[in-house]
Amino acid sequence: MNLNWTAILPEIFITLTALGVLGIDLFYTRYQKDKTLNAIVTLSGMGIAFLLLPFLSAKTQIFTSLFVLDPLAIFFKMVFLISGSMTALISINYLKMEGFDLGEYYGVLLFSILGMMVMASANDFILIYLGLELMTVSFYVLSGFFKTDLRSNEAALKYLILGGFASALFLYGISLLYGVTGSTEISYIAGYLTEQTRTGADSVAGVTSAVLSHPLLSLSLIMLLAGLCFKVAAVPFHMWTPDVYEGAPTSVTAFMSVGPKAAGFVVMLRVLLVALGALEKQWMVILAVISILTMTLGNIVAIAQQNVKRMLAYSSIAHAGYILLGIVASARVLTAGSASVVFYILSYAFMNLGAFTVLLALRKEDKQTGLMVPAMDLEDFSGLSKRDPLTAFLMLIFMFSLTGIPPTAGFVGKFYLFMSAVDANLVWLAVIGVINSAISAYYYLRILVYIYMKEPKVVQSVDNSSSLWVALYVMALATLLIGILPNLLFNVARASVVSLF
Amino acid sequence: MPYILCFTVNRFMSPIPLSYYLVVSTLIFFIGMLGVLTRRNVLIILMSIELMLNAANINFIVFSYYLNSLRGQIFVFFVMTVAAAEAAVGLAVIVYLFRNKNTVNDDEFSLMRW
Amino acid sequence: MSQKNERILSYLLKSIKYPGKQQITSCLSRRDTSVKKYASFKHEEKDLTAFLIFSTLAILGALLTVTARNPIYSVLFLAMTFLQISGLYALLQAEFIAIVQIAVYAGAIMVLFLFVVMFLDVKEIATEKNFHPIAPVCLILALVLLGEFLVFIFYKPSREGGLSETVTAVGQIYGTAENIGRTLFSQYLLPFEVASILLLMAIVGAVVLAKR
Amino acid sequence: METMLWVIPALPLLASIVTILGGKRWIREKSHWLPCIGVGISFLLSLITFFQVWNRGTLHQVLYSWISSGDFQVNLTLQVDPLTAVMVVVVSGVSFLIHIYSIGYMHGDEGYHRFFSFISLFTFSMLMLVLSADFLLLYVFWEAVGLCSYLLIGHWYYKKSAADAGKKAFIVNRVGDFGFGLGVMLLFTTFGTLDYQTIFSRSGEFVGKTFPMFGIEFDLLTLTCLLLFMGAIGKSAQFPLHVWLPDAMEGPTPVSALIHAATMVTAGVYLVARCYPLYNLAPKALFIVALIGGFTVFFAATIGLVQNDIKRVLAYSTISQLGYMFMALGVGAYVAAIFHLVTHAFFKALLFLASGSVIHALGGEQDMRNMGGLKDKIPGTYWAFLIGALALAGIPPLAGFWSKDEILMGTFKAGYYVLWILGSATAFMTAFYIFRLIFMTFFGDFRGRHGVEHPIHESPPVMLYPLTVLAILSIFAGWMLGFPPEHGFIHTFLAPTLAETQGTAPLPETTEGGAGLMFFSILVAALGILTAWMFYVKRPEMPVRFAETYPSTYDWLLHKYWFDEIYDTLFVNPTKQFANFLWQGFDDSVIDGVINGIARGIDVMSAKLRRLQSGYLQQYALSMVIGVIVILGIYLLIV
Repeated sequence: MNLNWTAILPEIFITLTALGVLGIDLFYTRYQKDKTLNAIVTLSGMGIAFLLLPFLSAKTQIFTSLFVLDPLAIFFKMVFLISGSMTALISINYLKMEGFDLGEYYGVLLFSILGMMVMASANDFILIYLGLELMTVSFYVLSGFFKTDLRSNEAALKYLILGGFASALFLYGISLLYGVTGSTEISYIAGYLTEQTRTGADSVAGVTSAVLSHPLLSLSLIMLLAGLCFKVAAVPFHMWTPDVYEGAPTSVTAFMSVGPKAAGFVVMLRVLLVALGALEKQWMVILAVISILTMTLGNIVAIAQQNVKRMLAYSSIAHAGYILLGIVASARVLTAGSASVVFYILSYAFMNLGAFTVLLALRKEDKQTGLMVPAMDLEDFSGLSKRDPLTAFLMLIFMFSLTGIPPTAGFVGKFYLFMSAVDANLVWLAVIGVINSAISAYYYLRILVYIYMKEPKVVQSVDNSSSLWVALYVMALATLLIGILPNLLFNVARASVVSLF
Repeated sequence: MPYILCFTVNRFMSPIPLSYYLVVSTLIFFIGMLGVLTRRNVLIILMSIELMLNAANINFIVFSYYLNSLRGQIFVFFVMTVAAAEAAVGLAVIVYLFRNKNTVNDDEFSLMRW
Repeated sequence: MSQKNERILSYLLKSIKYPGKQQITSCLSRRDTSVKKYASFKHEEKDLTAFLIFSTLAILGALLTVTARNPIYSVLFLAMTFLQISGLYALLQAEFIAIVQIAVYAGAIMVLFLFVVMFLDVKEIATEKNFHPIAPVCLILALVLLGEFLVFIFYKPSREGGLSETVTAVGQIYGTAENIGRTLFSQYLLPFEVASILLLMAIVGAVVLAKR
Repeated sequence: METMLWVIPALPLLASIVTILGGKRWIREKSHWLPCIGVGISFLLSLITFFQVWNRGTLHQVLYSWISSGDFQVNLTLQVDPLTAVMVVVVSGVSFLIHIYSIGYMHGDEGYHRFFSFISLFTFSMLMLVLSADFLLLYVFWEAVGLCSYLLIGHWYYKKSAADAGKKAFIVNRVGDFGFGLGVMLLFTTFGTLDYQTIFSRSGEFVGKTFPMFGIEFDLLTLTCLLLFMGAIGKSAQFPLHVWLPDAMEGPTPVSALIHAATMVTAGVYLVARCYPLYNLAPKALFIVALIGGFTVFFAATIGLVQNDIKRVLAYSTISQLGYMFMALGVGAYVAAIFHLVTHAFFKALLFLASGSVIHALGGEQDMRNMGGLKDKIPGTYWAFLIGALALAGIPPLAGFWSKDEILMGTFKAGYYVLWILGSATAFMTAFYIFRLIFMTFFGDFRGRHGVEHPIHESPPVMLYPLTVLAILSIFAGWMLGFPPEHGFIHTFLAPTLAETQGTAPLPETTEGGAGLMFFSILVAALGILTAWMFYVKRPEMPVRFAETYPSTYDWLLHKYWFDEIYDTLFVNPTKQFANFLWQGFDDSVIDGVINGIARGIDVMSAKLRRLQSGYLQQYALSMVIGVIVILGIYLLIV
């Protein structure tokens, strides 16, 4: 068997780094006061993996085509590594402040990134499932990382049970798909189904062949959709999201709202557009309805939230709805649609991580104990512009971007998404999307109203650790740069999806 | 060579139609789902999830048999690994939940809502 | 293929009076695993009986698992279910998986569950209300979904006629340890490594969470 | 050079960014260097561009495409046609001079770096505004110059009046920009693009098309033009949105000179001139432009007659002069409008800078009643001021005469006799108020407090050089550009831009009566100066007597036609009262239904929907199951 090992070099590096981080904890514990060393090793490992990625030859398949390294995979791995390293940066001081400065955090974080990277490259449902579980199980651990915090406990429990439930549904779908098509390999399934379409069309003009209209295939499609929709938090499989996001440590929430979601979408792209591309008529309608429900419910319920973390959780549900809209559009306009999806995911990664980081950095004085505790409520943001204009301004950038106000990444991303919907003759869908972003302005800008127009209600302080601020600057800069120079990146996104089809 | 799913298998090949197996797996899947939906005890919910995974496993093995491919069996092997991992982490979560709250009933964990 | 596994399987098959055991054990005893040798293998009518026994017990066990008041009983019923499912695997010529099912599921995982059940205060748990107040609604909804599933499974597409003719011969590949092992360590090496990392991660995670 | 167009705005931007980032900590009192050098180089490049346009015609440069999705593209395109070339040279030139002037004027200010950074940023925005090749970019930088103006008016933000003035400018401009934004949207829905060339070349197709709004069919082009003109009214401080400009004088004087006299306020004129192809097809809109311009000319000048704050007189003068430009555009004297824009930029900047020099000399004193007799104390400033005043008054051969006279001539020839009378009367008043200013400031005895008199000193050379350059320009620019009338350099230069417009009705090519009109306006101007001399030098008690004889008129003018009060009573107070009325008089449900209905509806829905999130894990699983059930059920029913 001819193995091209270089293609999985980044994954190997991440694994070795994870083992190294765990090793440091084992053998080096007594010499170190805090876990900064672990963080540094983590960051450098991710950095090396990131730098390796562009040098790998794209479009290689190894392990008898289980694993592909196409531009799409490279693009998404970069997204994972960037958001992962940002998460590591913002975690350093946060974990110390919360009193859970454990080295295993970074190890588990790396394992979850490894899972995502495997998902991005998987060309076989076996690998997709394993990557998905590696990622999910890591997040069970991460979301319950604050062991004495009851909310964190609850988040871990809810994520564990519902995640297990969803992955059982997903697995059932895979098993049926295997039964119908005889394989679990994505490119094989795609070829098989398109062949069926062709022969079916040959025999009786205009009628889909029996395999394509086979009920078990439809059933498996729905089960797969249910599992994937759970991962990307689409209605009605979204219920876990607000609770888990609220309860999990903020750094984990920040990553959870970006990494697994992006991984879910890359799998969705491969499964729906490639493997089940022949069934587009079937999934398009379902997904369109889910997309509308997702963004509408996410946006509307977000309005009622007073807890900013929970509000951002609902907002991330709404954003999943926008991205699903792009996937629906790509059923008709393949390249433009999926390119807009990929582009939006990257923009979303920066702006959402940024918003969560500001939330994480902000602390307030607890009235009873006098200790600084994480600020979560809308009220805690009031008058931030007077206390700390720079942080306030960064939050403004992120909120503008999430709302979709130019010249930020969010605007351009939404623009491409809605434009691809229009190109796909789904104007009504684009209109619903635009209405939804108008609704979303209500709660995003409300935060800014609190920040800029109210007087401070509580004593606030902002985390001043340099690692956090490096991450914050990077994200704000990226949010602005993507908004100012979107075309460069969009071409990259387009090039990355072209290889899919 | 296209693999096609069949329901009415030649009796000389196998006396047990594929659909029988599918019914069994579906029933087990649903019993597992019922467990998740109705039980309060988190431990039993975890077990129910294991049941659901096993139902999917039965499907894999059955299809593997009827399709003449080993892939399904390999998949089941990996599913077992995953189930073990999930069970380990899940039980760890349950243990520390019990330590903090002295209960393993899922409806007593509703601190976060709305 | 180790001698040990072989013995366990034959023991298992003997103990459940499997009608076709003669054939299977004879297959196992031969070292040759090439697929062609088994091509002529034929099922007997009695397979159906075994299937019915296994599946009935499995479903019953599953039902008892989710309805048992005491988690300990649940664990035991679950173990029983797993054993029956393992029997189904054996019927489908997936020997290695059948063994692993017993070793991993009925063995390791169930013991883990049992350990945790014992660790927690069993008595207190057992006396509480077992079901949610809205359980009947769940039951009805689950039955609706079950109905839908069954419709999907038994529903025949209008132009299905031509399909059954192209059915391939069934059960020609044996899931022996050797077959599985060869495939696993050649074609599926990468998933195997990922699975091992997953296990390592689970151990680390479990330790982090459960240690005081 | 064609590919280097972007350098022109980029240099001020770069200078601005570096200055704001490093100003406070590292550059400090050297903050002026980068902006001055940057703007200076851009000015040189603008000149080169100008000559290139002269030789080769319009230049284009696509910088990069911001967004492209299928057919839809938003390109960042720069374009220099003759109109833009004139604007670019004026903007960068005047801006450069004012940068230099500010070195002296702002010396020692604690916000020194901030000032230079913002004024440089303003130059960038203004250059981009005139360089842009489509309405989107125009709109973006239209807002950007507004923002810079806001920041600079509020430069001394700790002064309440300055902060209020900034706010007022911002809000009043918002009213105009609202219309402008609607206009741009209307353009986009009509043409499917915002590119100038496409819109102007295709505008002929839409003549006579209507656009339904509120159930009434509006003429499409007229509506578009009027909406765009709303933006111009706001930015160029025309009646009735002129109220912000006099208050904007709270900003530092260089800001008043650059933004509120020479460049930003002319953006409205530029806009209408730029959209002339559209206006040409909408004569009704042009008529309204002429009407508003003509009225503003007269009305602002009357207020200017009695103001006592030196900068406010100039502010009203600016409003009035901008009115001339709109009047010219409205009557079809397109070139005359741009010509006046150029000459006005020179002499009004000169006047403002000179007044700044006066204020500087008097240590911040702005009230003319406390001045007088400064002629000998600050002779340089005096001469500069005098040249500016003569140019403004329209005394040949200074700049203002040629352009203003051409406007009046154009108005007369186009048959707008009423407007011509208003314009001529204003010419008289202009001469009067500007010489009133001169006489009150530089002649007679010093009326200020004695303590102030002592440190009166001539401004440093760094402030006088720009004055000299502007004075020279005020003397020569007029006849160099505009002689002979209607066939001067500027006319031939701008001809290509005008030729692009469709269906332009050229003005009758007669100079018949031209000499007579010219003589008449010289007479009027001279009469104005003479009257001022009579009032303020010969018999200084006359104005007081005049005010006592006609107290109501005087009051009326002094209080600027009570415009601020009228707005207070008409808009601000009724809004408050109406709000009170609604609050107290109406049932909550009515308010909910009418104003907050939708928002409240969403709120209620939000509050209801969030209850779905019960917090019980098992219900979450149930929701997933229900989701699958529903999808499968729909499948069974449909497929």
